[in-house]
Amino acid sequence: MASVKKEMQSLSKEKMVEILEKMLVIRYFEEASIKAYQQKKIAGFLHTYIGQEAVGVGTLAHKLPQDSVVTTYRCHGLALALGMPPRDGMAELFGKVTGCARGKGGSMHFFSKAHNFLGGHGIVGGQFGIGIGAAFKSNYDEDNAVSFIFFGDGATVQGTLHETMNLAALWDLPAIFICEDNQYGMGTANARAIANTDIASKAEAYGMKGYTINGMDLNEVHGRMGEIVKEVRATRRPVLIHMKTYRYTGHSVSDAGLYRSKEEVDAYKLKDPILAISREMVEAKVISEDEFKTLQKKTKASIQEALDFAEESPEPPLEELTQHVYMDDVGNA
Amino acid sequence: MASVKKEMQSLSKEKMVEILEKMLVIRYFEEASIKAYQQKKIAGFLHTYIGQEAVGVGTLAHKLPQDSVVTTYRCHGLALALGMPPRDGMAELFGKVTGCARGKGGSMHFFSKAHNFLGGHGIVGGQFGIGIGAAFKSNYDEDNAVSFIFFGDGATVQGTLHETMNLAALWDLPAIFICEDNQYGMGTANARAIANTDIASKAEAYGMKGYTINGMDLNEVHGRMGEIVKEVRATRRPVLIHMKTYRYTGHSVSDAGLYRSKEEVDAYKLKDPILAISREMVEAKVISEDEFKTLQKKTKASIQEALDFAEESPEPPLEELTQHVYMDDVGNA
Amino acid sequence: MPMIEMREALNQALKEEMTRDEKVFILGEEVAEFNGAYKVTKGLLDHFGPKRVIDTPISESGFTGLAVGAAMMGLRPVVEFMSFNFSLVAIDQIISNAAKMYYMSGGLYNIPMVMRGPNGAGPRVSSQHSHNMESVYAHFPGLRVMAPSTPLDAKGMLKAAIRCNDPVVFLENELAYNLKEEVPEGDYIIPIGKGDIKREGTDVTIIAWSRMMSLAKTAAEELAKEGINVELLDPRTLKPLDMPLIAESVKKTNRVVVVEEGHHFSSLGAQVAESVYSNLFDYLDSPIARVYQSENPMPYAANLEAATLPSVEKIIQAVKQVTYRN
Amino acid sequence: MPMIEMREALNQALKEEMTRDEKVFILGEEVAEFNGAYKVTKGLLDHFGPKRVIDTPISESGFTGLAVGAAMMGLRPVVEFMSFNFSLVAIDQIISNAAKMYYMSGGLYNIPMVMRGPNGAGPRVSSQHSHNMESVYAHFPGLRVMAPSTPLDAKGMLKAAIRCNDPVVFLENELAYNLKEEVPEGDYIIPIGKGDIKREGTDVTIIAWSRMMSLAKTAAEELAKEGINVELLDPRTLKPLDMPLIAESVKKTNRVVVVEEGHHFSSLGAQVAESVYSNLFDYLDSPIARVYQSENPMPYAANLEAATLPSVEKIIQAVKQVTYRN
Ligand SMILES: Cc1ncc(C[n+]2csc(CCOP(=O)(O)OP(=O)(O)O)c2C)c(N)n1
Ligand SMILES: Cc1ncc(C[n+]2csc(CCOP(=O)(O)OP(=O)(O)O)c2C)c(N)n1
Ligand SMILES: [Mg+2]
Ligand SMILES: [Mg+2]
Repeated sequence: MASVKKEMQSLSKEKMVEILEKMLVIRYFEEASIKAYQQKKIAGFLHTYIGQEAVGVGTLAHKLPQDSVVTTYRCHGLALALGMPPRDGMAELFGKVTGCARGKGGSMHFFSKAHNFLGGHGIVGGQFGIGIGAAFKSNYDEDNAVSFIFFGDGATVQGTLHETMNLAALWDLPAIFICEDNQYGMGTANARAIANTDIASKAEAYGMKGYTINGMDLNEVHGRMGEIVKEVRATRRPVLIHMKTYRYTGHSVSDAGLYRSKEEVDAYKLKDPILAISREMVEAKVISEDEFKTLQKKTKASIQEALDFAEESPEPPLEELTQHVYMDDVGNA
Repeated sequence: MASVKKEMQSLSKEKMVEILEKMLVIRYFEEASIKAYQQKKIAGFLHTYIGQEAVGVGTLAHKLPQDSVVTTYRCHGLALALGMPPRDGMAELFGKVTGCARGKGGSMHFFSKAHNFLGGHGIVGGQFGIGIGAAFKSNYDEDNAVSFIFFGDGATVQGTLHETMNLAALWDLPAIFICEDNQYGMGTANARAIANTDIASKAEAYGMKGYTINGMDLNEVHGRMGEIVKEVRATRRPVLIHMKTYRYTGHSVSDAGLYRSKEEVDAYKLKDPILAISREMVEAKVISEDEFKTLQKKTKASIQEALDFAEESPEPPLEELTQHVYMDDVGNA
Repeated sequence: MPMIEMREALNQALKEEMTRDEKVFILGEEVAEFNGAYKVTKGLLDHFGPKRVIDTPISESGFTGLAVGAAMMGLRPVVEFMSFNFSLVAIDQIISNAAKMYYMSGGLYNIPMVMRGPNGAGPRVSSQHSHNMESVYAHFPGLRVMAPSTPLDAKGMLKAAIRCNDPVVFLENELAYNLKEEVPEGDYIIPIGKGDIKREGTDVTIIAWSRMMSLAKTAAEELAKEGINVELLDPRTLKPLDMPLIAESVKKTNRVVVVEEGHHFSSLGAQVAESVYSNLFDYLDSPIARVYQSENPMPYAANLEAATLPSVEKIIQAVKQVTYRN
Repeated sequence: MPMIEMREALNQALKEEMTRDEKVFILGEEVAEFNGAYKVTKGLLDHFGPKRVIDTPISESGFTGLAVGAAMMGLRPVVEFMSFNFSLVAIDQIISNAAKMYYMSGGLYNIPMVMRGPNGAGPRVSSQHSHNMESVYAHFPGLRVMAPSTPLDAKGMLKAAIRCNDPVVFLENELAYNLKEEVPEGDYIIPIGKGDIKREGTDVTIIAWSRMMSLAKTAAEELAKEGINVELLDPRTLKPLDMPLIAESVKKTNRVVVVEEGHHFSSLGAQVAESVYSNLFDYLDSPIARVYQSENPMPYAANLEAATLPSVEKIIQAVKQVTYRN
């Protein structure tokens, strides 16, 4: 594996293939979900992760079972990176009771207790507190976990980021704040929203460390996040990561993306993280061209299986309408 | 005036005396209000400005008529520094209709339209938006004004500070954010609340300038704020000022202050800003010892006059109860 | 008169008022270059320029506060919330500042400010994006609350709101933006506090606002076929309520159904019903029926979402209940 | 049984529950070293240490969100708001996160979390510091809302709240912290959803909660002298309301007065009245009378403040109105 970048050299073939496969799963899942949306099998908002796969997969490769993860409405990719079966996600998008949130959450609200995946949240900045709460719990129970908190560039100007970074830094909470800077918050380029777009530099205001990482490069994400996660696990000091990435599709399926040029999008597609890492792996003979094609096929098939499963699954029974409002029964509710 | 510190040398004697008098007005006003509170003439919360006089007086000496000012519940000092007649303030504390807010606001909500004094606000961090709104208006109307936004150290960890500094920096709003760091938010020493207590350093995250000033030193406050206000008026770039100061009394009159030692308080009293500047002025022969005593007497008398006025003034008439809820009459309100 | 959509009627109101008074400006997420998330502000940037049509960062508390301050200094801001769900992160600015300022300053500082945007359920947007906020904002003195149900009303009401010297919460509805109606060109005002009879009837009064009025209209047509003659009353302004109009109608029909999209408990619908009961007790021939959302957060699944929301069928059911036609 | 103050009763509840379950912890401004702004958490830091009794910065949104996350991961946080006025800056965490989580996660993540602190008017603290928040929090499904009126209830109710697996908004009252009563030592529970008859009577039911119950008691004593026999009903839990208990009382007295400290419009009091009207229409001999705050922000001036708030006199007046004794 001589020509695979340094960061990945320590990984076994199996691990590398697993990482590649996860990126493919996300890509195909999202492409399928867009199609299903157009067929009106899915409704509401649909925010895809296409283009940002390296960020989630490269980062969460370092997640241990006790660690937790929380993110925005753009949550499918991370759920899949964590290992949620695509069928659980697709059924959720289809609003079926077999979905990861029993069809109640939808696209913006994926959850998985098995992975401590604390959601999918629709309010910009609403997840920061949840993330530091999980980090707090880890210190409380001394279980050595860290908490991954993903958010968009647009969210950097919500007040709760400031409050929670301060709390995390003040109390030595093992929180990893990861800004997925895809350069736009809806139609707003981040220079029109953020006074200082060097996001990592904001860490200093809290006495935290800040890092900038090329989120289009799986090697870089995986390698540097490996070190950072290790550091946070040991020091219990929060960090802020600025991941530079890009989303290929509109903000959500209903966004035509008129605020940016085709050239800009195309330029990013040339740096496609899946393309890059798969080429690299083939060139380094980690896998053969044929093996890669087989992997693509297998992955596509698994997404088709997920679509079929979602299609065939039943809607939630109507009795569920007022279930899960409260866990406890109370006398006269 | 050779031995008056450099910063003040450019001021006329009249101006210097006026500044000293304002500090005395605030000190005596606050002392009188505590007494009146003990006599149950005043109720609710009462947060005094004693110890912090140099900050307000030294800063607001640079305010032009078109400029605006907003602050917290600890608002008496700034109102008086702006020139609000003590009787208007004292009557407000007494809950009388002759008060600056017709007795409706009380201690936390002084207002003065004549000075663009936008209040006295009770919610920690609630005034930031108001302050940048005034700055916004100034750009909108191109009236050359700046906006002074005062807040406590405890307020630095409210999310709205982050949001409003970003907005001010992004939109080139002439806002002067002034943190009056009296080292405690109620009973919490700021190191227990703020991850990085170098408050001026937080400006960088927004591409703003930050300054640290000794708020116990009238010369320093007056001198440096003169330059800064001039700069902001010209550049329309917001700034963040860290004023290091101290409050002698409890957070409010009901606070016994057990969280800090008598020694600590006494050490600060030795650096008393009024003591310091008055001594300096006497030594530099700007005023004589006698003139100073006369000034003290005159000021005390003006506060007594304010007390009498407040005492004799009537409560708001009961018809006012539901007046000023809305400005407009609406059909079936 | 041209037939136009609700969004266009609102757009006209904004454009006319901004033309009339240069102190009026609009700010919010995506209102300028993107022409508004729901295109209500379409063309305003081109027409008025970036000084008066302003894209904001995602800092609702910050820019709502900014609007309060600007209003204190004499401007007349219109804040667009991309949806009223996001007003929750700014609510302290609305309740503690905007609503209280005029009173606690003893009449020195009024707040001529409009906060507008879609309220209530969107299509399949789940639990965090479906709040009906009228019951919260109507609770606190200092705010006016308005919620138009038709394009014609929307234009005249928004113009009234912008001219109002007090803070107004102006609730639109995503699912109603494409409602079409003939709307006069040019200036007219629907005064704050004035309700409207959308259909005269004799047997029962349905009180409904915003998108619920459309459902009530359909229900009334259905019921007419069965010989039940429904009066439709749209309060339009939710605070203050047009109690004289309500009284007049109830005295005529003696039966009332209150329809609201949001939750029922401690709600505006409860208030409307209670006001009718307390003031018109002797005119009521049957207890009031209420139609509202079921008592759960909004689910995503299509069948559950439909079961959660009020429907034409539920309204018909309620009318039959109060008219004892079951 | 020892006579203790409300604050001490709450303190016992916290101490006992923290002893029983080490997952319970408390956080808020000044709760630890300062022993609580109103001394409800007195001694807890000494007893349980800084891991479980935590002073926070003034970041309500941040630490409320932290509590939600900690609850999702299995802890049982008790958040103290120094006052519920400050819950407004955290309300998005309460409504969009705490209240919705269990539902929108399809039952995966419940939120066993208590938010407590003083609610309503303090003494002369003016417009921004006097909100009654029950009407807002009771509106949204997913939250329980409780508001004790006596020390005995307070202890048992807070213990029930802490053991509850859902988010509970627990409303205390600054002016009631020094109320004294005999309170049992050790463990007992007042279940969520159970109201209480604080005084039996036959002529009229006064429904009142929190500090208003004290006023109602005084009113009842006065009225007894005039031969009016008042039943006092304290729902204790405001959501869900104990409708069976209310029905039982109303069927007996046929007359109702609802007293709330807060504003009347779109309020919990409106809801209580509406529920009684709708469910017990035929049992009512007169329209319900309501007592509430006047329709303005809280003024500072002593005379205006007094005129704003409900009073014993106003309650007596209301009782006379519904019993036609005017
Ligand atoms: C508080 C709040 N305000 C506004 C919105 C509407 N909104 C949803 S996503 C979004 C843009 C967020 O951009 P960013 O944080 O960069 O994330 P991205 O979508 O690019 O991943 C906005 C404005 C919201 N959901 N919540
Ligand atoms: C949002 C909010 N949370 C809590 C409070 C209660 N409170 C009032 S003053 C205060 C301390 C503020 O300290 P600081 O900002 O340093 O100002 P100082 O009083 O020292 O001038 C607190 C916690 C409040 N008024 N608003
Ligand atoms: Mg983005
Ligand atoms: Mg301080």
